[in-house]
Amino acid sequence: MISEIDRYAGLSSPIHRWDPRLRIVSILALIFSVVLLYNLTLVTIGMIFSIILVYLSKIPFSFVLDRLKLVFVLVLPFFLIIPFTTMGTDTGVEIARFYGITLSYRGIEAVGFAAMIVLKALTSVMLIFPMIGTSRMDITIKALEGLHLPNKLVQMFAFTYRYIFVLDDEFVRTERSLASRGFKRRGDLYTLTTVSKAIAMLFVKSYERADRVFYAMRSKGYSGKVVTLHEFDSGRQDWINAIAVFGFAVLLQVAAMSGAFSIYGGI
Amino acid sequence: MAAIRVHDLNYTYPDGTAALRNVSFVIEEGESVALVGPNGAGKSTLLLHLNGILHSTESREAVEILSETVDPKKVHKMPKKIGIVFQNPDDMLFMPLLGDDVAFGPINLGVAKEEVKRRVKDSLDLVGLAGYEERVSHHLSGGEKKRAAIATVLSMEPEIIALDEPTANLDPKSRAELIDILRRLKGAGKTLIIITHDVNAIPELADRVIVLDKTVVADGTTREVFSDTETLLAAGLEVPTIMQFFEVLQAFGYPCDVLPLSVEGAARNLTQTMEEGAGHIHLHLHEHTHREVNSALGKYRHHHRIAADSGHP
Amino acid sequence: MAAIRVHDLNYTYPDGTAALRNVSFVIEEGESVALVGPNGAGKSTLLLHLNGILHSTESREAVEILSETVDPKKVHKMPKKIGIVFQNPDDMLFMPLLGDDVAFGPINLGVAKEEVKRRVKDSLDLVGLAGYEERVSHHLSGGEKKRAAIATVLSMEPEIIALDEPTANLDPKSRAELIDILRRLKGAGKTLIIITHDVNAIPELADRVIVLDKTVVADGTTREVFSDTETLLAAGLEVPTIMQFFEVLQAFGYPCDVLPLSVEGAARNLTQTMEEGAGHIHLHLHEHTHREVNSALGKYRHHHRIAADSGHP
Amino acid sequence: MVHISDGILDPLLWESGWVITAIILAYTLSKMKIEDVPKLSVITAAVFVASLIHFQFGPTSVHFILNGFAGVTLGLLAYPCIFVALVLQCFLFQHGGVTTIGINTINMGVPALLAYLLFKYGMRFDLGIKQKEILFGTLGGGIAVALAVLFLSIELATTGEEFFEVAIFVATAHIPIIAIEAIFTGITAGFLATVQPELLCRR
Ligand SMILES: Nc1ncnc2c1ncn2[C@@H]1O[C@H](COP(=O)(O)OP(=O)(O)OP(=O)(O)O)[C@@H](O)[C@H]1O
Ligand SMILES: Nc1ncnc2c1ncn2[C@@H]1O[C@H](COP(=O)(O)OP(=O)(O)OP(=O)(O)O)[C@@H](O)[C@H]1O
Ligand SMILES: [Mg+2]
Ligand SMILES: [Mg+2]
Repeated sequence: MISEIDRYAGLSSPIHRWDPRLRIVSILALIFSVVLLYNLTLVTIGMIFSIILVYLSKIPFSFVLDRLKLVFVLVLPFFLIIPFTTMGTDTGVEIARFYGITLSYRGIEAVGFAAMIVLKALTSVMLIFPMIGTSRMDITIKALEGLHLPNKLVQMFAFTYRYIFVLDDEFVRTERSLASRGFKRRGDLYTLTTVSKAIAMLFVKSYERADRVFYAMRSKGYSGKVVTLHEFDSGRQDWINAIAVFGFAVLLQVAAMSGAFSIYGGI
Repeated sequence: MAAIRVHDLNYTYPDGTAALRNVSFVIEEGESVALVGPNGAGKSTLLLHLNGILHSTESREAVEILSETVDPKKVHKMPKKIGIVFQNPDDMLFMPLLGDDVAFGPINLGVAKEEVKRRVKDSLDLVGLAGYEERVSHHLSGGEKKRAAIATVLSMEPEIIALDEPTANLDPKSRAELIDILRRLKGAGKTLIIITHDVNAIPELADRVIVLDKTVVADGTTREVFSDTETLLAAGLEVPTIMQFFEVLQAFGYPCDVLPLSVEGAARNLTQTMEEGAGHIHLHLHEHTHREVNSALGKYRHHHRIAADSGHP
Repeated sequence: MAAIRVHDLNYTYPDGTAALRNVSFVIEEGESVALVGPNGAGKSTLLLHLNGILHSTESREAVEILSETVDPKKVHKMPKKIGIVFQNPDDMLFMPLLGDDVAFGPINLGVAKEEVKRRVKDSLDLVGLAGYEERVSHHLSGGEKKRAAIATVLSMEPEIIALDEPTANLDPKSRAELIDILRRLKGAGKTLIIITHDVNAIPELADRVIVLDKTVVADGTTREVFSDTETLLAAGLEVPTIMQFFEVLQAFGYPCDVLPLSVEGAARNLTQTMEEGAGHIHLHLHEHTHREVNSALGKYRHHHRIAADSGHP
Repeated sequence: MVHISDGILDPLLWESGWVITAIILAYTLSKMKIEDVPKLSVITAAVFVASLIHFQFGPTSVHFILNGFAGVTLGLLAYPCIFVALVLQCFLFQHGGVTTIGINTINMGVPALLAYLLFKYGMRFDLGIKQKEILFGTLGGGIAVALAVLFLSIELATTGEEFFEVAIFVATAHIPIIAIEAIFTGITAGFLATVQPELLCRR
């Protein structure tokens, strides 16, 4: 079962009340801004700002941390590998050498660099929660339409999102039927063949379902454009929020360019 | 005016399966018709022809809805006239929120915003889902999804409503509620065409039955069609349980020419027979009773003797 | 020996839906049991506990199959004991050819090749699909798919077979054939547990009925459970049509304590009553008949009066 | 693993990733008919769901990538589908990064398009064997993942010398996945050829 990013969309907070269109644009700007930074101090400041945003959104930190675990696992290798590896040995202390790979320690600079990468990855993912997690996914997708993304693309987001859950259920049922007929996943070719066929069948069924869905849409008057009743309106508070967050994103860039907060030159 | 006129409709799927052959019938406005037939008889295929989703060059002008030939290029203009409820509600609920799904049809028809809102509310009320506008459809129960799918069609306020197996997979109570909804629509003057395998529901739902088995093999009032047991059995169908039982009663000497189809009909039938027969009915065993009972039972050979069930301790 | 023993089973879905609460029952070997309940009652959820696919830490030892506690880590070892037929046959058919699908279970169980072939043939024969080995399962008709799904379970030759709504979406003939298959399995000594909304099929299929509505609300012989109308109605269920009708007959003065459940049962009930009553039965209108008939009809309030159907011209 | 997280790549790389993806998206979307939207969406959802399946093969746990499969079944339209799937994966599951969606789409989508071309033209050869779908499915599936990994490794390696070892590590770690995807795509292509041939893209 797929767990949902918008589990806490029903809460009430300043972030929840913020017009989704402005919220998405502003926080997206912040994400890009943080990722563009190459300065540990600024990245840390960005991270603190993000934590504040998550706090304001009232989304439980336990939920956010749970989701961050995966990101952490993915970027951790960089943290471990970067400080110890290099092509030459001129910048670090050689520790070991095996299979032609040199393990060397390059000192505090490299640790700082690795930490910065990890922090950036975590910050940008953390910002997804106040950005997307504070309104129901369908409203978010409608907001994309409000932001004038191509209609075809917005519709694909909407339908894909809807059918992910339907098909996930379907696959769970297939897996159960496999298990109840004595199938157990092992690391062998038979398992791969069987799972492949089950997935292929999922595709065949999806394909036919798509036909029926399209028939249903057509018979409800669909002629190429999905329109809904939902309306967005942005008031003064929405713009104030947007200016605050967007402004902060710009400020980070200005600070980076001015060279302030620079601890070690090159990086 | 004829609501639906199908004349010599043929359809073969691209893979060569001949699904419909020379299908012809006319349904008048305000009629409610049950469409029955074995699995694979082409019932769902026929339904998809009614608004032009499926069509073939060989049967270009075969379908007329409200006296106008169905044009496959104008499927999206049809919902004002005919609304189709598909068998699987998951295929019909494709929007994020139930309210959007119900609003989808009217918005496409260009209905004004306030009116759309009214219709959404009314349709959901009618199917017993008042206040479900903000629900996410993939979290509804089976019975709720089924009713939601009907609401998405009702909101377009079509003259004709066609439903594909509306009672399948429902528990008896939800089934009864759904039958109730359909009866209310019928009462409101809608033309209904209902595909179903549920013969016991037909007397409650339809005045007329069309039996399809690639082509139309029987067409008449509910009573007429259910009297023609041979055709029904040949098409793999059955008559309602009560009717089967009254054939048994006849073998015991119950005097009736026309068999009732439902429990209510049976109660009225008994009362009338008694009133005509001086207040009482006499059932008895005679020489041929046993043979006749067995022949009545054997007719619906689908059924089998159950040793344990005679209702006697 | 008990085939299935469920003791104080509780289950809550990860999203917080409490599906089962304190479910307990015992099914002996060779019994055939119908499991009924409204939509969302947890029937399918219960089924998935029987071989350990679903399980929860709070109910670690709640399910015993053939006197052995079900271990969720050994789901793949269970099919020898219990085979589960899912509601939707599409979930069970995922190989290109039907023969592969039917062979899938036995192969996983490590059955020898020749024996697998024999079992595939036998299972397909039993469900009336002899010679379908080389057919593409995906292209079968609805009724055929349903039978194919049963064959895929039969080939594992389990002691216990559990089926989720086996008659849904079938035409009356296929439904009768399926009931026949199930009766044959029952005859062969298999323990059956059948989820169904089809109350008219229950008397033919099951000796015993368990009513589930998150917890077990009734459990007894088919007759006992169907006699407790209040519990049934509270759970959104119904009694078989014939039984409803015999209550009406009682109001007309038909003497019987125990109501029959099926047409065959009714025929035998009539014969016996007559034999006991000197060859005839006398039905009559009396002072209270009208009220009693209406009360009998009203009991199953799901149903509604149909003006057109009295069976009189 | 084939998704790159935020903050690793050189900004120039992911910025140009967005530009190139925007161009290919614009082109492929223009080739897409509005009627195709429901069908493509449902298949995208299926790719999405299938790619969540974790699979233990030998000592490694991997999940399907399916870009070759998308190419073989969807043709040119695999590109927007992969884009949509990656965006949803990022926002729903935090797989991959936000800023890197553009370049990740290139890494997955361009090999998908190549797999499609390989399959399409491959099927035109008369090789005198029965199930050509299996052969070209296997090739397409394997090559698509291999290319995706190659792109990824090159990007990592050119970002900075710090990443050179990481790139080698990533590339090696993906070798079993390439094999698995190849087998998977071959089997499914053969399956579809018998069960639903119109799902294979030969246009
Ligand atoms: N997309 C399709 N391609 C090819 N053949 C099809 C397709 N859809 C249906 N058929 C075939 O056409 C015939 C009629 O199918 P249809 O779905 O109309 O039957 P039905 O009467 O609705 O049956 P059921 O009661 O099982 O729903 C069947 O033989 C079926 O296998
Ligand atoms: N995967 C799931 N996650 C969360 N809730 C679920 C899930 N599956 C079922 N449920 C809920 O658990 C309850 C029991 O569901 P179940 O499918 O067992 O009912 P059922 O008795 O089989 O109903 P039906 O007659 O409609 O098939 C329902 O309220 C249902 O919504
Ligand atoms: Mg049908
Ligand atoms: Mg169920």
